[in-house]
Parts: sequence; structure tokens; C-alpha cells
Amino acid sequence: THVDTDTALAWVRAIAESVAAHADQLTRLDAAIGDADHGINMRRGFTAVVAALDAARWSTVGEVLTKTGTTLVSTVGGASGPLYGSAFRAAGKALASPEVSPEELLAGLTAGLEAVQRLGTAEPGDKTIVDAYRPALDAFEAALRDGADLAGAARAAADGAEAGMRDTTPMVARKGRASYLGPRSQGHQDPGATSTALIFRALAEVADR
Amino acid sequence: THVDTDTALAWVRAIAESVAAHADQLTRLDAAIGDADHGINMRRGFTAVVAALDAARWSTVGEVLTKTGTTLVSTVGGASGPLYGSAFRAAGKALASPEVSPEELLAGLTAGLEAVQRLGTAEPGDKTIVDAYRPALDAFEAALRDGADLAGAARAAADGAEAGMRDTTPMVARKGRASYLGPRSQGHQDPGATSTALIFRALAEVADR
Amino acid sequence: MKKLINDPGAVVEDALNGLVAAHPSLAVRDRVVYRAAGPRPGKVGLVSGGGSGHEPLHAGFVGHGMLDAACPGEVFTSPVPDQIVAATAAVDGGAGVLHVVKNYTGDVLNFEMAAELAEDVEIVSVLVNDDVAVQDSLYTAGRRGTGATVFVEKIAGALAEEGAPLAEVARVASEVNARSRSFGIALTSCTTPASGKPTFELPESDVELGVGIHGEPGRQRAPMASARELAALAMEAVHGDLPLEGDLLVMVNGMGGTPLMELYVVFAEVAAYVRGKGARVARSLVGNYVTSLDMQGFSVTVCRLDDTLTRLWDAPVETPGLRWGR
Amino acid sequence: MKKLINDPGAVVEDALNGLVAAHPSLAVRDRVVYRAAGPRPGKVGLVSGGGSGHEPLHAGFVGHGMLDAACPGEVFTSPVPDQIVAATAAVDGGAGVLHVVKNYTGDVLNFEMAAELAEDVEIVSVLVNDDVAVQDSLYTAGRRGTGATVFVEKIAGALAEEGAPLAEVARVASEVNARSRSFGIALTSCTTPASGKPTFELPESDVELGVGIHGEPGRQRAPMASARELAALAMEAVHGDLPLEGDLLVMVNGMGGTPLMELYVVFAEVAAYVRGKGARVARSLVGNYVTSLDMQGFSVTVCRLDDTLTRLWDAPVETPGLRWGR
Ligand SMILES: Nc1ncnc2c1ncn2[C@@H]1O[C@H](COP(=O)(O)OP(=O)(O)O)[C@@H](O)[C@H]1O
Ligand SMILES: Nc1ncnc2c1ncn2[C@@H]1O[C@H](COP(=O)(O)OP(=O)(O)O)[C@@H](O)[C@H]1O
Ligand SMILES: [Mg+2]
Ligand SMILES: [Mg+2]
Ligand SMILES: [Mg+2]
Ligand SMILES: [Mg+2]
Repeated sequence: THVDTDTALAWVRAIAESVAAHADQLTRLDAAIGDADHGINMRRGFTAVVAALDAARWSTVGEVLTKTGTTLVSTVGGASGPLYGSAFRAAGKALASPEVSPEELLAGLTAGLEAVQRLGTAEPGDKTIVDAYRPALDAFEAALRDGADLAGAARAAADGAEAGMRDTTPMVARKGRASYLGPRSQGHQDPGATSTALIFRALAEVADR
Repeated sequence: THVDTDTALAWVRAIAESVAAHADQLTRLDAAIGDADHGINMRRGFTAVVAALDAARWSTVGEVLTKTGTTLVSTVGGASGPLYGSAFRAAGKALASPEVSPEELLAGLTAGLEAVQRLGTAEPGDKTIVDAYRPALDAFEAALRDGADLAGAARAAADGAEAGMRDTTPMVARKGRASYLGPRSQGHQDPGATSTALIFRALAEVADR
Repeated sequence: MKKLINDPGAVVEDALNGLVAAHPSLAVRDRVVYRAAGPRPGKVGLVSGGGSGHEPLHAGFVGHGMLDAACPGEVFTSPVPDQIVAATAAVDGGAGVLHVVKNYTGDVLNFEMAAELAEDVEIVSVLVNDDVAVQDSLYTAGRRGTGATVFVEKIAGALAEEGAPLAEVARVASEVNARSRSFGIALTSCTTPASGKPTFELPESDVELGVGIHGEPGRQRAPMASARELAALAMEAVHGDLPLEGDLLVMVNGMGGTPLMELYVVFAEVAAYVRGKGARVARSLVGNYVTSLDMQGFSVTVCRLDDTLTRLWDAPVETPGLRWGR
Repeated sequence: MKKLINDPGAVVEDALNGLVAAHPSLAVRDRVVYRAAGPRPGKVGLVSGGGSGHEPLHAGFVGHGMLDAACPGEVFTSPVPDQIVAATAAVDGGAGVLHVVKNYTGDVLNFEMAAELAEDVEIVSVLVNDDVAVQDSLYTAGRRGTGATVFVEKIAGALAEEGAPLAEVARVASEVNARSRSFGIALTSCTTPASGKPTFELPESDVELGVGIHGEPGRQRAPMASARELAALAMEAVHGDLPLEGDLLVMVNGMGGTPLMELYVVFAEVAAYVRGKGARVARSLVGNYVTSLDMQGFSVTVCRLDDTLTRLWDAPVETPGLRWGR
């Protein structure tokens, strides 16, 4: 079970649907410790991504992910636009073939996380995207090591992302807008970690098909 | 039973108390068909009047009423300031002696109404001060004709003013700020007619002492 | 309703102190705001006034090219004659004084009394009555003065600054008024500092058409609608009374609580409406000029310009509320 | 919550159309607002940008003596690199371009990406981070950029207009930022067009101290107090970080929904506080300059002037939001 271009397309489309369905939730979370736009930003971005992907034909996984990243950069704005945009672009750059193995996918996603951290300089525990992204990759890797296939590894990654997302609730934010609240940011789940969990859950669902 | 300078002072002080006690009601009435300041205006004016009267000695009824009018003009603003101010000044001008008879008081009050109508050009039925003031004087005059003393005539005037005040409710305003509402001014009691009724009720109470 | 004030009874005084602290070219004495430099000999003096709560109107329009003095009353309450008399005497530079009076019973009566008292000064009064929401008939106190006040004060002020005689300044002021119409729509009530509660209740579903600038209710309520529809409603009311032709000066005025972003959305619709009638927005203002405390909503004011009025509009002005050319 | 808009998704576009309709000296192309006259050869170009909803910031500060272009993002959302790249290329008159960036992760990242992409143009970025409500430490994204942005854009804009080279314009812009501090207090939340509901709940009894300009909650709540007490709270926070000395430029900024009358009340208290410290309000602004839609509240920004900064502040400026000297 490899990831081909169609899987990549299906994944990004599934993210778009999930983000649209959860837009209000993301925005509400952002209202509590940010500026109440994360859901709106993500929906605007992924709506544009779907339109861009629909408008052409794609021959590699990397092309799909790169186009996704470029479009996110051009349409999302805010902190999440450059961060997610760079993540997808970095992953796309690493996956320049029509079909990639689960191990290759992991490498691509890891390049994405590195891009997020290079740009945003967030460490685990800072209450950001990183806090869902990192445990997702750890779980993905561990599952592959334990012999899981793509579907199993993606499921583990989604579970890991969701656990990481939940773990952001007690954290004091140290990056992004929520850091301005200091201790008042505690007790709220991070919106970016939440959208990251949606992204990995979408991968698990598509891998399961 | 004549009206002397002390009675005039007592009357104006009684108005001040009554206006302060009813300030919120007057303002609420003005909120419905005006700009929500009539009670505030009247209280500010009569507070200043009491202070002005306290600051000197007065030897005629007219001096008291003229000082009242002058102070109202200088402190109330709005439509009611010039109207009530001119009314008291006109009455004061007509009552230049230490003691006046009920008939003289009626003449003075009538001069006051004339001043209001000269300045504001309101006719009965226009939903203004005039609609309480005019019936008050009519009742005062009728009571004197029927042999009433000052207390009886003043009581009749207060009753007349209150009846006139209540009669403003169904009227469509044709003068002042309420006229802008057209038919929407119907169903609301006029604030100025209400303060006029307070003024005549204060007279009746003082005359009764 | 929370207010940034110290004491509801002192709010006008405190705000005037802030105004002159921020604008050293202004001075305040006994509730009158003057140009600190005093009257210019031979120049017609311009005095206006009205209730407070409409800032920057009127005190924010004192300065070169506009008013010489403003008489702020209590919140939403006309000034008293004493203020107007003092202002009139102080700004008379020997060429007489123009009173710019918004058509409200209270303003009219207090200015009239003042004009009688200030008998030494030559005074002409100009009444501003541009609000088409009110019928100008025997059955009303006549149309209200609203947004056109800014146009009258600016244009008459420029003419006075040029040295024109009182009769001419008054004539042009009346002409500006005659060529101007306004209509206002409120989304919310305002709340006066003294009452602390909204003056009227307006449900989420409705707007108030033809609202007054003191929180007076309008002639009718209508369902909340898009900026395009509300702008069209206001412009139709204006156009019905003053056909839109030629070069127009157009103001989209915020009532105090409306974000500037929304005023620009409305202006775009107003400009499109004007183009649709074949007329031209030659000059414009978008912002808070004649406010009603924290009310949300807008009014639109249109003036049909001619070359003289355009030239006077463009002339330099230096006041807290309007400034260009210096 | 009622809004004067046509469609929450189109509000930025519609408002920009209104802005340029009202100001023929501006042009809008692909979500960038430019001076219609285009770049002046040899002049350093100034580009800023940020989320919409803060009007007049930034697009209202495009014009002679201030910005050459502004990149408005969606409401409260940083612009995207495409806008910034286009603006940068368009305003480059051969002398390079200054990016004025408010210190928010989103603004910083998008401007950084743009600067990388616009490699043909010499670009220097200046970060504005004046908000003392946020500690500038390893444990935050650093102090936010708020009111000082107006000072930086005005003063750097004046210097660029004089023909100073990029390094010098950037140096003075950084200096203005270093000499400026702000603190904001909200009485109410704002409501974004997209959500239609207040971003946070704030009871009648409380205010939000150190609120952000995007409706971000502040560091703490405090009981509602008088204008005097709230002004003192804000000024103490500023003074604690930037001792008040000498000549100051002071802005009392409204957050969009606060009546001008109340801002003047606050300014009177701020000015008294400054005098109490033995410093002097040499220049001031009172009004809505960096807003948060319909939020009620104020922020105060103080900059310690020197002769050069005062001269540049006084230099002519002609933009929708700030205008004097022409
Ligand atoms: N430096 C950073 N590194 C990683 N993620 C970050 C960083 N800063 C912010 N984020 C993420 O971005 C999310 C907010 O995104 P969004 O609301 O779209 O942008 P903005 O804060 O500009 O409004 C936060 O919840 C957080 O997870
Ligand atoms: N032309 C007029 N003649 C007589 N009374 C008037 C006239 N215009 C207004 N009034 C009275 O004034 C009252 C309002 O007074 P007030 O609220 O103090 O002044 P304003 O309307 O200027 O706010 C009205 O209720 C009405 O009775
Ligand atoms: Mg956000
Ligand atoms: Mg009233
Ligand atoms: Mg009034
Ligand atoms: Mg944002």
C-alpha cells in the first residue's frame, strides 16, 4: 500500500472537507486565545486549494502537495498560512514521484515539520501546531517500525495528533498570538494543533479506503 | 389668602424638589418621543434656581419669579429652557409687589403662557407645554369665578394641568422634537406637559400649607 | 453601558479640557471654544453651537477657515444664550457675526434669545435644515439640521476668511443649506452618559430610518438589510427631494460607533448610486463628523456644488475635525 | 450584531473600493492600495500591511509623506506574500523599499516570505513592537505592534519623502519604534463580520487590560473604573517601561466604537499625567487611528521626541487618515 497521486489528491480534498466542517470550532478555539479567525483562514485556504487542484492534472504526489502549499501561502495569511504552506511545500519537494512508500511519506511529512519549526521556531510544549504534528510523526514512525501498513500508520498518526492536540490544553502558550495571554492561555486547546489533528485524521481516513 | 414673596420662594423650591423627584420619569418620557434629556435639563435648571434664590434676599414676588426665569434661561438649554425661562420672567414682570392677589397671580401666569406661545408658536393640541398650561389657567380662572380661594384655585389648576397632560397622550406632536416622529408620537405623554403639571401641583401644595 | 468618563455631570467640561489640551490653537472659556488667536479685525465671525455628543461637531470645527467659536451645550441639549452672547461678543472683529443654527426648537430659541441680548453686534442667523427624513411643513418643527452643518460651516468659514462681508457670507451659507440634503439610518441606539441606558430599543432584526442625531427615533423601522440596500434607501430619500445632478459633495458620516471599514463599504454603494443617476461625486468625506455618541449607523449628506462652492470647499482649513491646505 | 456590509466574504474588497472612490489619489489593484501617482524615482518606497478591521491603518495612511502602498489582509488576518511582493515591486523607485511590519507571527512570516521572493528589490524590514502589555521575552512572541505603527509610518514616510537613503529611513523608523510604547484597555469586545458574535464576553463590571488590536484578550481583567483611573493605569504601564521625559508625542486612540467625546476626556487625564511627571505633550493625536472594528476602549501611545523626529512629524502629510501641511 503506497501513496499515489490520487491518494494525495483525495487526502487534500478530505482535509478541505474536514476543515470546512470544523471551521466554526477552529474559530471558536481561536477566539478564546487568539483572534477568532483560524477556521475562517483554513477554510478560505483549502477552498482555494481544491479549486487550484481541480484546475489542472497532476502527475506526482509532490506536485499535489507543493501546489497545496503554494496555494495556502497565497490565500491563508496569518500565522497558519506560511506555516502550513511551507510544510506542504517542503513535503512536496521531498516526494517528487507518482507513488511513494509509507517510509517516503514519513520523510516528506518530517521535512514539513522541519519547515514549520525553522520558520516558527516553536518547540514542543509551546502550544502550537508542533504539539500535534510531532507526536503524529512519532506515532507514524513507531507504527511502521512495528510493521503497520500505511492505513495503520496513518491511524496511529491521527491518534497521536489528537492526543497531542488534547495535551495543548494545560500548556501556557509561548509562540504565536496566544503567548500574549501568558498564564491566561492555559485551559484552552490550541486551534493550530486542532487543525493539525484534522489533517492527520483526514490522511487516516483516505488511507483506509 | 394672598401670595407673598415667601410663598413664591416656597413654590419655586417645591418645583425644584418635585422636578428632582420626577427627573427620571421626565427623561424616560422624553426618550420615547424626544432625546431623553428633559428631566436632566429641568433638574439642572431648578437646582441652579434654588442656589440663586438662596444666595440673596428677595422683596417682591416678581423678583423671585424673574430670577427663576433668568436662571432657567441660563442653565437649562434645550427647548424647555427658553420657554419656561420666559414664562417665569413674564410672570415676574407682571407681579412686581411683595404680595399679590390670586387674580393678579392668574394674570402673571397668563403673561407666562403668552410668552411661551409667542416664543414657541404652539397652539393647544400640538402636544407641548401649552396643553397642560392652558387648561391649568382655565381651571384656575373658573375656580376663582366660582369663589374659590388661592388654595382651591391652585388645586383646580393642578388638576387641570394633569388632565391636559394626560390628554397629550393621543396627540400627534406638531411642535418640538416629537413632531419629527409624525404619527409615531401618538400614544406617548408629552414630557413638557408633564413638567408643567408638576409646576402647578407644586403651587397647589404650597398654597395649601 | 460603560463610558470613559469621570462623572456624567462633568463630561462636557472634561472633554473640552481634553480638546484644548490636544489643540493649542483653541481655547475654552466659560463653556465656549474659541480660536486662541482671537478675532481677526475686519473678518466676519462665525459662531455655531448645539448639544454635545456630536463630536467633532461643533467645537472640532473651530479654527482657520471654519468657525471662530463654538458653544457646546450639555449632551444633546442646546447651549444657553449666555454662551452664545459671550461667543458672539468675543469673535466680533467689527464685521459682524454669523450664527449657524441647526433647526431644532431648542437651538433656534436659544440663539434667538442670544441674538436679542447681543444687540451691539450685527448678527445674521442661518438656519440649517437638511434632513429629508422630516417633512418641512406646518405640522412639524420643520426639517432638522444635520450633516449639512459641516458643509455650511466649512464653506461660509472659507468665505469669511477671504474677507467677504456678512451679508455675502450669510447668503452663501443659506445657499449651501438650500443645496444640501441628508438622511440617516441607525443600527443601534446611543446611550447618554447621564442615563447609562440605550435611549431606544432596536431589535437585531431592525433598523431605524430617518433617525435624528440625538437618538430621536425616526419616522419608521425597517428590516435590517445589506449596505447596498440601506445606502439606496438613504439616497432615494435624498434624491426624491434634491435631484442628483452635476458635481456633488457627498459625505458618508458615521454616527460614532460604526467602524470606518463599514463606512467605506457604504460610500462605495453611495458612489455607485450617484454614478447611476448620471451625477458625479466631485468631493467627499467619509468618517465621523456629526456623531450621536456611540450610535451605530450612518447618514449621507449631499450638496450640489457649483464652481464657487467647490473653490470654497477646497480652501485651506485647519481645525481638529477637518484639515487640509495648511 | 448588525453590520453595514453586503457580504462578510466581500467586506475587505467592498471597503477598499469605497476608500479609493473617496480618495482619487489612491488606487487599488489585487488587494494592494497604492498612491495613484505611482513611485517617485529615487525615493525609498514604504510598504506596510496587516489585517483589515484596523482602519484607517494601513490603507488610510497611503499618500504623500507616509506610505507608498498598503497590503490589507482579511479581517484581522495578515496579508499574504503575493500582495506584499506585488506592492514592493510596484513602489520601488530604485532606492529600495522599507517594510513596516507589526510584530505578530503572521505578519512577520508573511513579510519574511515576501522579502525572500522579491529578491530583485533592496528591502529592509522594521519591526514595530510597542505594546507594553506583552512581555518581550523568550516566553512570548515578543511585544505586539500597535499604535506606534502610525508614528513609524508618518516619520519614516516624511524622511523618505525628503529623499533620505533606505538605511537612514530604516534607522529612524527603528528609532521611533524604540522610543515608543503603547497600552490598550477595552470596555467591550469587537465583533468580526464573519462571526457576527462578540469575540469575547466582557461583563458590564469589567474592562480588559492590555487588550490586543484583534480582539485578543488581554493579560487580565480589572473592574471598570473612571477615565482618570483607566488613563493612569495605561500611563503607568507605559511609564514603567519608557520613563516619561522631555517632549512627547502622545496619541489617545479609539478602538472604533468609542465616542470622540470620551477620547477627549481620556486625553485630558493623560495630559495631566504627563505634566505630573514633569514631561510635556509636545504633539498629540486624539481619534480613531488603529481600530479594532467596533470595539469600545482606548489605547495610549507615547513617543519620546527629539528635534529631528518633531520636524519629521510636522512635515506635510496627505493621506485619508492623517493630513496636514497640504
Ligand atoms: N511560531 C509558531 N509555530 C507554530 N505554530 C504557530 C506559531 N505561531 C502560531 N502558530 C499556530 O497558529 C495558530 C493560529 O493560526 P491563525 O489563527 O490562522 O493565525 P493568526 O494567529 O495569525 O490569527 C495557533 O493556534 C498556533 O497553533
Ligand atoms: N414650540 C414649543 N412650544 C411649547 N413647548 C414646546 C415647544 N417645543 C418643545 N416644547 C416642549 O419642550 C419639551 C421638551 O423639552 P426638552 O427635552 O427639555 O428640550 P429638547 O426638546 O430641546 O431636548 C417637549 O416635551 C414639549 O413639551
Ligand atoms: Mg487567528
Ligand atoms: Mg429633550
Ligand atoms: Mg435636548
Ligand atoms: Mg489572525
